[in-house]
Amino acid sequence: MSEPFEPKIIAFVCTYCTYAGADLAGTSRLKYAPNVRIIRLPCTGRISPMFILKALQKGADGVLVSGCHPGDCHFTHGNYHARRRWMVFRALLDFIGIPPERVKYSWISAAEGVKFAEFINSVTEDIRKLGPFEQYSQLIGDTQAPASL
Amino acid sequence: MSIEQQYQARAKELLSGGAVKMVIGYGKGTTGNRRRPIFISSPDDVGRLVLDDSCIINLSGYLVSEGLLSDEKRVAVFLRPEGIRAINILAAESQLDADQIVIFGFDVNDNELRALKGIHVEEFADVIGSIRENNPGFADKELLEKIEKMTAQERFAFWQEEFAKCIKCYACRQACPMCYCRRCIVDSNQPQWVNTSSHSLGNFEWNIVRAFHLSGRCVECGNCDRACPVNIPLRLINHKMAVEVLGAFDHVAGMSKTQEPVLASFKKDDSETFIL
Amino acid sequence: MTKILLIDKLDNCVERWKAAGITVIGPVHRANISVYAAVEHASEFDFGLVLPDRSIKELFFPQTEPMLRYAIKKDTIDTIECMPPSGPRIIFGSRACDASGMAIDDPLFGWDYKDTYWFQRRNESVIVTIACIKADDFCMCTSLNMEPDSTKGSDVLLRPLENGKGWLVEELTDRGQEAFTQIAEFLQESADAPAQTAVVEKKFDLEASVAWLQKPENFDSRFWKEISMRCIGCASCTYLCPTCHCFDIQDEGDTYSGVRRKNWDSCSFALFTMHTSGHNPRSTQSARWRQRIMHKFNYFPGKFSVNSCSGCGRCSRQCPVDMGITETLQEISKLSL
Amino acid sequence: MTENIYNTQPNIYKPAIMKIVARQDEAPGVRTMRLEFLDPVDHEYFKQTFRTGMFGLYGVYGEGESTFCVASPETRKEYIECTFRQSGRVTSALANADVGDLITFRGPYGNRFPIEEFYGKNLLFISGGIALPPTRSVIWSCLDQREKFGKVTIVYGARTVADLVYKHELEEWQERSDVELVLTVDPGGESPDWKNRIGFVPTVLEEAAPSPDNCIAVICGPPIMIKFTLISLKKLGFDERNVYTTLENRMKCGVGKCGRCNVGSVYVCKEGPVFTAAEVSCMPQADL
Repeated sequence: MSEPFEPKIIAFVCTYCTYAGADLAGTSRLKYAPNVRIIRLPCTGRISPMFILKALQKGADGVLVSGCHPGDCHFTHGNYHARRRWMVFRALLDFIGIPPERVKYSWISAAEGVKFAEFINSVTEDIRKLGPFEQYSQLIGDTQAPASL
Repeated sequence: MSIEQQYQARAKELLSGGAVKMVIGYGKGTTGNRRRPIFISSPDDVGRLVLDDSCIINLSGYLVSEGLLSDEKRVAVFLRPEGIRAINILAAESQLDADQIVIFGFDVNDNELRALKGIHVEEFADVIGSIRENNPGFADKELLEKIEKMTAQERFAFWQEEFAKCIKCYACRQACPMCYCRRCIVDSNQPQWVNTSSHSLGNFEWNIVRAFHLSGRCVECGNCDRACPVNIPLRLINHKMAVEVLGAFDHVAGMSKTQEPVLASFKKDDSETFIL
Repeated sequence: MTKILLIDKLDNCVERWKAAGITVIGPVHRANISVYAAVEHASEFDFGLVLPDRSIKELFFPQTEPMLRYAIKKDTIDTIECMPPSGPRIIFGSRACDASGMAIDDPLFGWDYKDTYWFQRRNESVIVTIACIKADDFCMCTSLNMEPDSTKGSDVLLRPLENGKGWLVEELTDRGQEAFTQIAEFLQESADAPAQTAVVEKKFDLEASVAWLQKPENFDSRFWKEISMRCIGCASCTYLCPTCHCFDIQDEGDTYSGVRRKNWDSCSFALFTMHTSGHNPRSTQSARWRQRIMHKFNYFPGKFSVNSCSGCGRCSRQCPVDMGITETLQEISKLSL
Repeated sequence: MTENIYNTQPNIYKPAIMKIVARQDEAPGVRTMRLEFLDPVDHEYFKQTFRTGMFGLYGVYGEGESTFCVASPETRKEYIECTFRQSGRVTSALANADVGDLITFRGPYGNRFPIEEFYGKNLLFISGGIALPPTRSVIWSCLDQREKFGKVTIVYGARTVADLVYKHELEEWQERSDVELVLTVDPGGESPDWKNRIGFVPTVLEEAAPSPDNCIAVICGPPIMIKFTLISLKKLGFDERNVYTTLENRMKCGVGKCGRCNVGSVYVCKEGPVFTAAEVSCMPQADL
């Protein structure tokens, strides 16, 4: 019998808002899906699209990226820069054939513990429905495969 | 006098007067319709310059060769409108001083060669502006539409087949005037962001990274497309990204030498419909 | 009377070889380029190509291949060799330049230490070359003292018939003979004349060029800078070259398991020779182009008595800025007058 | 199909596994590790083939391989010692490895110092900074059979006192009556209690003025030091053919295939790393 599919999800979050929001969710004893591994960064401005690619390269089924609401950035405008980058990167992934549902973006503040828990739960459910990211797993599998000719 | 002769004469004048130290132009190639980049430093050699509708390569990338402009002397270069836009971007990204560049502008419309008037990049604002108006006529609209109609899965399969051909020769990168980094991200190994191997994952990642780094910067000169020895439709991805950037940020790359790079600037009211 | 193979019978041959467990490979079109690849039917072949875009090299030395797999355990490390898929192969419809390229690289891969990956594939392959009846502006085998019907590196040479209906068969080696014995019933005796082989114009004076390259003072000649000024430093010439053999070794994986791979690498990249300290013995593009030419026509023949160039002309044909070995040696020929 | 016309050999890219049995910090960022073979077959091969001057490819799976010399002498083959500076991806991984950890080793590769030809001669070792390890292999190979050689002089310099490697061995050599050790640091690199010389290696060498008669010189160091030391040796009257040095280039395969280490027609991995100054002077200097 095969085990039920549990998606592996990587979250890149900024330390000032979303990570604090996650903290709040924790201290408020909110339950949320355990499928997400959080990676904390100083600011969404630091979340390079390379990180998202790296997460996929290492076998993530979904990636989520989250930071301070516009106007709330600790560094005043890191999240505005990030927003533009995501906009473009998202379009690129879509054109290349990586379903946009696999990479999600959100603003979650330090006060939004509930939103954090709900966001994690809904993303996990969405990815679970999508199933394993088989196409990418195929690419990863190719790196292990013996030469074909 | 043909445009070729006019430009030869102008090159001779600039070189003999010392106004420029070098003219980067086109010379005869191996076969009848091939043109190769040539570098003229002596007024006696201007006869080697060729200008016709086979002059396609965007020569602007040579301007950022290590040390070329560091003596603050001027360099002249043959450029099509895309090449002129490339100068704007290079100047906007502080890679060169646009005042050092003397432009021999030309364009080909309906197989007819015409000279573009002007010397420095800002004098070509009209020509470049018109590109913005009649969004560059991209050859393979058909293929683009076909891809856009595909499902995500089909698109993934389409690009995987194309990228599978990639041999990681980096001709696309080396031919691109916008890829001027002294050390490309794929050449960094601590950490190793992208697999250097040219297996399907490594190729896929490399092509995503390349396209992303050119988003909002590509002038669609087609150097990458022509350089690719395995015929991956690279320009198509760049074009698609240009369309996206135009739609999202009303930005066309290379409009002026003071234009802010699209991904190094922002507006507070940028669209964010996709953010939850 | 000699043996001929008719094109009509080729599909029978492919069937027969495949039935015998042999992988049949040849020039085909794949996603907008031409390559040597495995086929199911003879109809997939395109023998009309001057030569495929990509060389035969990748059948013996692929752009990336796993060499070792590792597994790190508590008290030991397991290293598992990943050998190429084993099994006989027939490369049908190679060109003389491609086939000789493989023979040129044999001594390098066997230089004291034998490269098992290369030799396993070499040992299991039969190369059936078709003599060229057409050439393009970039072909230059004759400049390297070879011909469109040279036999070096080939196991069988096929000469196209004048009537275009098939090929005259010349078995050159035991392996070639063995492969063709299996399809003997599809061969026939005929007196048909072979077509004229392609006329490839001699483009440079090899002997004079080599003599120039061998003079130590020419290493520092201004020529190198001038000829390579437009080189953009990509690797398309080296990667498409049938004889360029340089590679990189890269690990992919994590602390516990992964793969060590052998990847193509190129002398045109600055990183190729860069020391960790930042010192780079070949720090300029002209030094790197000089290395490529010197290596092919001076250093390599010095070690293995053969030029590391088989005259396919892919370097010039594919160069984004119209450079290549032909032009460089033409210019050197002029210098050495 | 037909019989194998190519000999098959063991896979040349498959490394031996070695265990780190000791490690020692030598200078900031510089570390020495002592390694032992896990597999006796690999050890036996090493014992049979290793001669002083040869190098190896030390690796950590997942990171890659890095080339440096075997710093231990050919007279002590129970283990391998290597000394490296942490500077890139592989050396960082090696530096992170602890005693008891396993690493990979390929080799020994390359040529060697022909020390039989040095019998009965005076020896002059000149070395700078992190380049003492290759010299040290020769030094101990000779000191372990001290009676076969004449006078032994070692000139070693580093940028600062802290940068001197093998400090404990330097003390040992200093105390030996059959070795003359000349230690120096670059001007400004001395510590308050530094009692040895201050100055660049070539200058110090000229001051020490060893006699070129019946003498073999072995020099290892950064390219700039080698360049000026060769000039000094010439001034002192040394014949280029009696001066040995090692070249180091980036390598991947170590066995003459991957194509990056050559200087002119010379493959450093196969025909080097040991060359006489006369041989080096025939190479294209721009490619060094």
